[in-house]
Amino acid sequence: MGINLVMQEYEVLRNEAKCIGCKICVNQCANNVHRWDEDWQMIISDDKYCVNCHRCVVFCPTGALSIRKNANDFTFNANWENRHIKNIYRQAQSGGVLLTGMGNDRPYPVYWDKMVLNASQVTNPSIDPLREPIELKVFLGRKSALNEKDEVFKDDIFPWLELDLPVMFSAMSFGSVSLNVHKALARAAETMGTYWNAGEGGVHADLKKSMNHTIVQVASGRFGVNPAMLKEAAAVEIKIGQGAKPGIGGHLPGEKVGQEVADTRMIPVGSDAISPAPHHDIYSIEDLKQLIFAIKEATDYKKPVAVKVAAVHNIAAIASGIARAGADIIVIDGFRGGTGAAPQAIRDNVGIPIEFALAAVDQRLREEGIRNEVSIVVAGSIRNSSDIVKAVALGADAVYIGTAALIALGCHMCQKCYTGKCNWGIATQDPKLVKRLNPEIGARKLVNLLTAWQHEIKEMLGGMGINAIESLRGNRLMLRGIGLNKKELEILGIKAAGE
Amino acid sequence: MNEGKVRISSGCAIAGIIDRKREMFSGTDIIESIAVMHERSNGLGGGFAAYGIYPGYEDCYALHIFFDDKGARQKTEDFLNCNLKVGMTEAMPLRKVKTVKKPPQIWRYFVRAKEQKLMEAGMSEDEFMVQAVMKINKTIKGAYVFSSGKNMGVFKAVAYPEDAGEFYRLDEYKGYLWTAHGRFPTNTPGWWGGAHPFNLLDWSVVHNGEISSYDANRRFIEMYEYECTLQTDTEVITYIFDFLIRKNNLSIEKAAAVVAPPLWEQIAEKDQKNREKLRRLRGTYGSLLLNGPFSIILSASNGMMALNDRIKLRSLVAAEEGSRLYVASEEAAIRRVAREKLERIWAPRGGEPVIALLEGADDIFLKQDEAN
Amino acid sequence: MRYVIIGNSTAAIGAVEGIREIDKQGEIIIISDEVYEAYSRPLISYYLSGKIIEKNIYYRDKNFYVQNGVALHTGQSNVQINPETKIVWIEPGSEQIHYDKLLIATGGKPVVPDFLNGGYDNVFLFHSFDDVKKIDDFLKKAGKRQNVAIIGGGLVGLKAAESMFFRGQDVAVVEAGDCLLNSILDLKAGNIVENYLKRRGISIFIQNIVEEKEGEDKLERLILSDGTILECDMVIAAAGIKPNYAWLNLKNLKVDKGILVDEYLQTSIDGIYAAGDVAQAYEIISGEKKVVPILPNAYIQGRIAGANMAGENVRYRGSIAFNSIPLLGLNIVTAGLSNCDDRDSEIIEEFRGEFNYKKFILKDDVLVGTVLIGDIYRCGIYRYLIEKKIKITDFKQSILSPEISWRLLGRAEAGFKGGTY
Amino acid sequence: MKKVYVIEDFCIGCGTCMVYCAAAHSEYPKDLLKAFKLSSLKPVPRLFIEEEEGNSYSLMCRHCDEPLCVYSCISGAMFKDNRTGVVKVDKERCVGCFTCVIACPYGFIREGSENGRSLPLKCDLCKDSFDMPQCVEHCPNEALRYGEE
Repeated sequence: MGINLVMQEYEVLRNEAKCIGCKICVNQCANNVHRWDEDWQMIISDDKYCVNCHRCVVFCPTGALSIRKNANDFTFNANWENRHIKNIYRQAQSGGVLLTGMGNDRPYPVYWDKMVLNASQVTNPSIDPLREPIELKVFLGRKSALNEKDEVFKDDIFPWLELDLPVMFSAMSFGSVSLNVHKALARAAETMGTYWNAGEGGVHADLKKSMNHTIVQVASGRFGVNPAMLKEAAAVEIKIGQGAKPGIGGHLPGEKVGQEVADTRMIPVGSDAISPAPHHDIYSIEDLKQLIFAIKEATDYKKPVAVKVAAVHNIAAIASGIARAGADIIVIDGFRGGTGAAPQAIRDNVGIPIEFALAAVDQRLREEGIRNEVSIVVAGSIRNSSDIVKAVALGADAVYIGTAALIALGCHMCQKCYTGKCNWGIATQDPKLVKRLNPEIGARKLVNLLTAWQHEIKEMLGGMGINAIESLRGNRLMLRGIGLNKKELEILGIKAAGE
Repeated sequence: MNEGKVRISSGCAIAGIIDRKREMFSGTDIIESIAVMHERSNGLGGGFAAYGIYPGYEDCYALHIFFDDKGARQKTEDFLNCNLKVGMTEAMPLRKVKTVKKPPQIWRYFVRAKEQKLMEAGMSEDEFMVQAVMKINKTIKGAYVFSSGKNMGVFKAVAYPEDAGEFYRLDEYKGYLWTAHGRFPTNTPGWWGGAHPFNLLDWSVVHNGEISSYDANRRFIEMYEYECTLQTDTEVITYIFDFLIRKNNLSIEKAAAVVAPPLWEQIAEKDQKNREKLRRLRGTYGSLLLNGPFSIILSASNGMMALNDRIKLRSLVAAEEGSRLYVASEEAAIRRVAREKLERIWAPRGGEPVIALLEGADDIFLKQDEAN
Repeated sequence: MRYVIIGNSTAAIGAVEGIREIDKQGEIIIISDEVYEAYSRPLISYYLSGKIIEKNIYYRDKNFYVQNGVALHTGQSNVQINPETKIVWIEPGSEQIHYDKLLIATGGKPVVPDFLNGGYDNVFLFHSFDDVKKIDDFLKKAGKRQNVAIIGGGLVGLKAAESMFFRGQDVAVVEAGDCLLNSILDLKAGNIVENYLKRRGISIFIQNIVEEKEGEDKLERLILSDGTILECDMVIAAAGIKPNYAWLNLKNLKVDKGILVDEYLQTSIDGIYAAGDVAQAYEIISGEKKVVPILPNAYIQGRIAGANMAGENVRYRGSIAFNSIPLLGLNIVTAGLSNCDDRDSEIIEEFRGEFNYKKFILKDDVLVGTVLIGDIYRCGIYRYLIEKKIKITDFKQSILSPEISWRLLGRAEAGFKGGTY
Repeated sequence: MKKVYVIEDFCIGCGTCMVYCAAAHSEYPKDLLKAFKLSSLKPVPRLFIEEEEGNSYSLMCRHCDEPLCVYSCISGAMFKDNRTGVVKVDKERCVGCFTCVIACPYGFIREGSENGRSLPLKCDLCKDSFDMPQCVEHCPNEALRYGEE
């Protein structure tokens, strides 16, 4: 074996003056960091297993615990940063691909934070959302030109998704996350008048009653797909790619495929669920069109069909192709989007920021005159209400939140989703851990989060003198850039602050 | 700093008078009416739209054009001659007014499209004219077509509206529909083209307010071969109505429901049919909702519509007296010019259009295929 | 409706409370040979130890009788009954009282060995409040440490020994049987208790009887069968208790060890019920009628008898014996056939230290008895398993687990609805 | 009556209820640290966490309608409060015989002591010091519910 060169990443600090020996930390750590030692008659912590998920910290009733980054640094080297050295140790030990979870954590610029919003002063009154209605309803789907004479006011020409606020829950499959996550998302979506996406892997039987708020996915593995599910769902999303790992498939290890997951995915218990990198029936845009229309046929043209792609370099052209292939909704997932498991090298280095992708796609579709024929939903690290407002102002119809929703459910962003030992009951199938997420609490927190964001969005809209979200969509005059170069401003289609 | 280079916000006064029996009356009334609201302007823009004023030239498009210099006029006339049959051409008859300073050269041309060109373009004459006007405005520096309708004209200046009326000798014209605008921009543009009304074909729009949805509206409408060169609200509003009514064949009522739709909670209270209709309308044309405060008067050859934003953030008063219908930013502007006792005077609710059509007219805009 | 209850201890109080659940109006008369309001018999040792004050020996609040509309006649030991006419005389010749329902709740009576019957000044019983008051007086007068001989190493004897020990006396216990507490403990467990008490300084003489005695007015010296000479300043007789029904002498009343009662706790005479230590009722483990003289049983029987007297039809589901006897800080609990060691049974036991012992007696994978000494954590679950005769085949192995769980052991029985009596 | 119920799907066996229960019945009911660090006796919880096949349940006195502990009490100290339905011990009257401990079919009464006296320890729904049972108040997963059945 030889010595393992990887140093512990974190240190557990226990304030013995506050520790009452209740052992909650012991039973809450699925990584077995804490244990009661009969000889010492105290709780001993084995730092090397700590993933910094803070479960013990939060649960410690006396606040006796804290976790620190291990202070042991290598000799300073701006080129050979700690992480490079550690990763080499790891790979030299394991010979394997480095896996990670959640989204790109590298310090790339966050363009949301380089855009600021406008507000009304003097010439135009701001609107007080406490006194005046401010409307956030959004419809996703194809908007055909209406014509009095053509009697096109029938409701079923093109199906729409009706959202009471421009936020949906992003695709996270049952398997990558627990059933309780799905339950929480479904309930919250129902309460808030929006939708949740079940991801690739079908919808558990317990959630059938929420199907009218569920977007189902057809991805490269086709797991869980069946005609009944497509028909019952609110919309169908074809997943081509994911921001965290564009060009990469998915792999749900067999140990996570218990009875429930197996039933839902329609695969044998214990078998690996492998989603290929591409759809093997889509090698070109015309193949996508066939799949879109196959789904439309299967759903009697009553369900909007979305196509989700990762934000990559020529996203504008790709999006235009998707629109022309007949998709009703284009979902673009930026390179900071999350995942349950991805090779670190891919997650941290492939794709482009969602802000640029969105701006480019919106602009391209407008230049081609087809922006109103398809809705744009963006995903990939929407962190707060102002990100949403900025996304809509750049041109998005709505956003998907995944990571933010998981954080509301308790995720502490330790990035260890791929281990299946999520102490917060989120990215796990271990029944003992799954129980830790009470979907009622989860749904309430999600509802609270969206309600809070709803208020904030209204405040921001009101400040701009806008009382309907559609008046913000693509309203890039409401944005100004700070610290952006000319090219970036040009791509975003916004002016610099002060202009 | 001309319109088109920057976006300039402004407050304003608007007024409109229509005689639904097509009885003609001179520009004196509308000048008096708008003059009452002198305080609402600041001398940096005033203008009028008048319908029925060119009875001899009903079939021709009357182009009113500002030229910065002779060169611009030359280039424009070359373009006109190349693409259009140019009828009467004359310098605009004007009167010297002390407060109206540094006017550009102002000319008018009565034109029609050349049939050959129309065939080549494969479009209606209206559409052809729209393209022609946009081409001039976009490509010929120093030239600006500010009126292009049939049997109607826009007259505007960097001045108080009553001075602009005097300047253009509007007391000498007779029309059945007049609108006026007095402007209070928040900075000091010196360009006449930026004054209101804005015009396209028969459409003219006067507007008081500031559209917070401007860029959403603009970026949407520009998908459909409009180009907002002025960056003014009136420009985009005019295009929106042209798009909805002329191109998409919506009725004026539906167009009003697009730009100032009922709240969703109001829509929810409607009967099933109307609910679905409004839902579709709003869902489809959401980007054309005019947000922020406005009162506008949209006019075309068959009538006018006054409309407030849906939460009524700008003043707008309407009144009726026989065949006449008045609208104005202030009640006083109506009372001043009313001939007899007003039968009804009211403040329209937000989003509730006041539509006054000529007797016998189906819709506000005389659509070309119907006209032919 | 008139209820007459003879006896004024636990079963009587249970009966009053049982009656009043149903019948708030009916007249209740209690006739007692003692002069006190109902007190807790097991608490006399605590009283004598000085662990409780007199006020707290009473089983219910001061105003219990008034609140429940009970007429209490104390100091009456000559009650007469005519079951045919349903008449009770509080004493011979007194006013006749008609009853509708009658309850006999006269409890038990101490058995006094013959050799103590000699009118000795220093021989005491340990059964009633008066008994311990007399002992208390005696100790106070004596003024010095006394040698106390306790005849009987059963429950009463050991509680007496404990209280005398707490009072600072020199205590010796003489037990004829194989071990202490032999009605509930087998030899092994009995020895643990014996060792514990000896360690604390109590002298114990097992398998001994008093062969000879010395003394005139006072019993001064006892000579045991092993030859030990016990000097004694005091002797306490704790040789056992028998059901107290002999006084009744009713023709049609069926009796065995006690008064036989049916599943509604009615005796063989219509309208007359019996409950508590005097009654012989259904016992669960044996499936036969037995006298189970423990306080909880007295209360429950009294309560059920009361309810039935008031017109309900509550079935008595039977009892099992169980006890909890803390002795000088050592917890001892037993339930069921805790002293059983016959060949058909399976014993699972565990010693965890000298005075920490667990024993489970099973028959055909059904728990029939248990003894726990020292650690009695969650012992109620075992008692419940015995009472419900739950087969524990599936989890026999975990019965010794310190993480004993109700869900595991009790899952055969539905839910959390509460007791089933 | 209002009782504490466990929602079995969400009890995660963390023991937070036990910690707060123990503290609530200690010398410092409202201060966890003092309860555990300054109390002369180690705080003892009144409830039990049981595990079965990987599931866990926090359980405590059911305050039975037919309370065997009350019926079995040799001193009359254990009683069911007529008003609240709470089964509790009158500490002054209790002699610490622990008959209730063996009487309770669920094993929900602990043997314990206070100031050198033996006393049974059981759930009293925190009625003495709090409006809400502390196990319910602090259950991190809302697996405990206080209310009617």
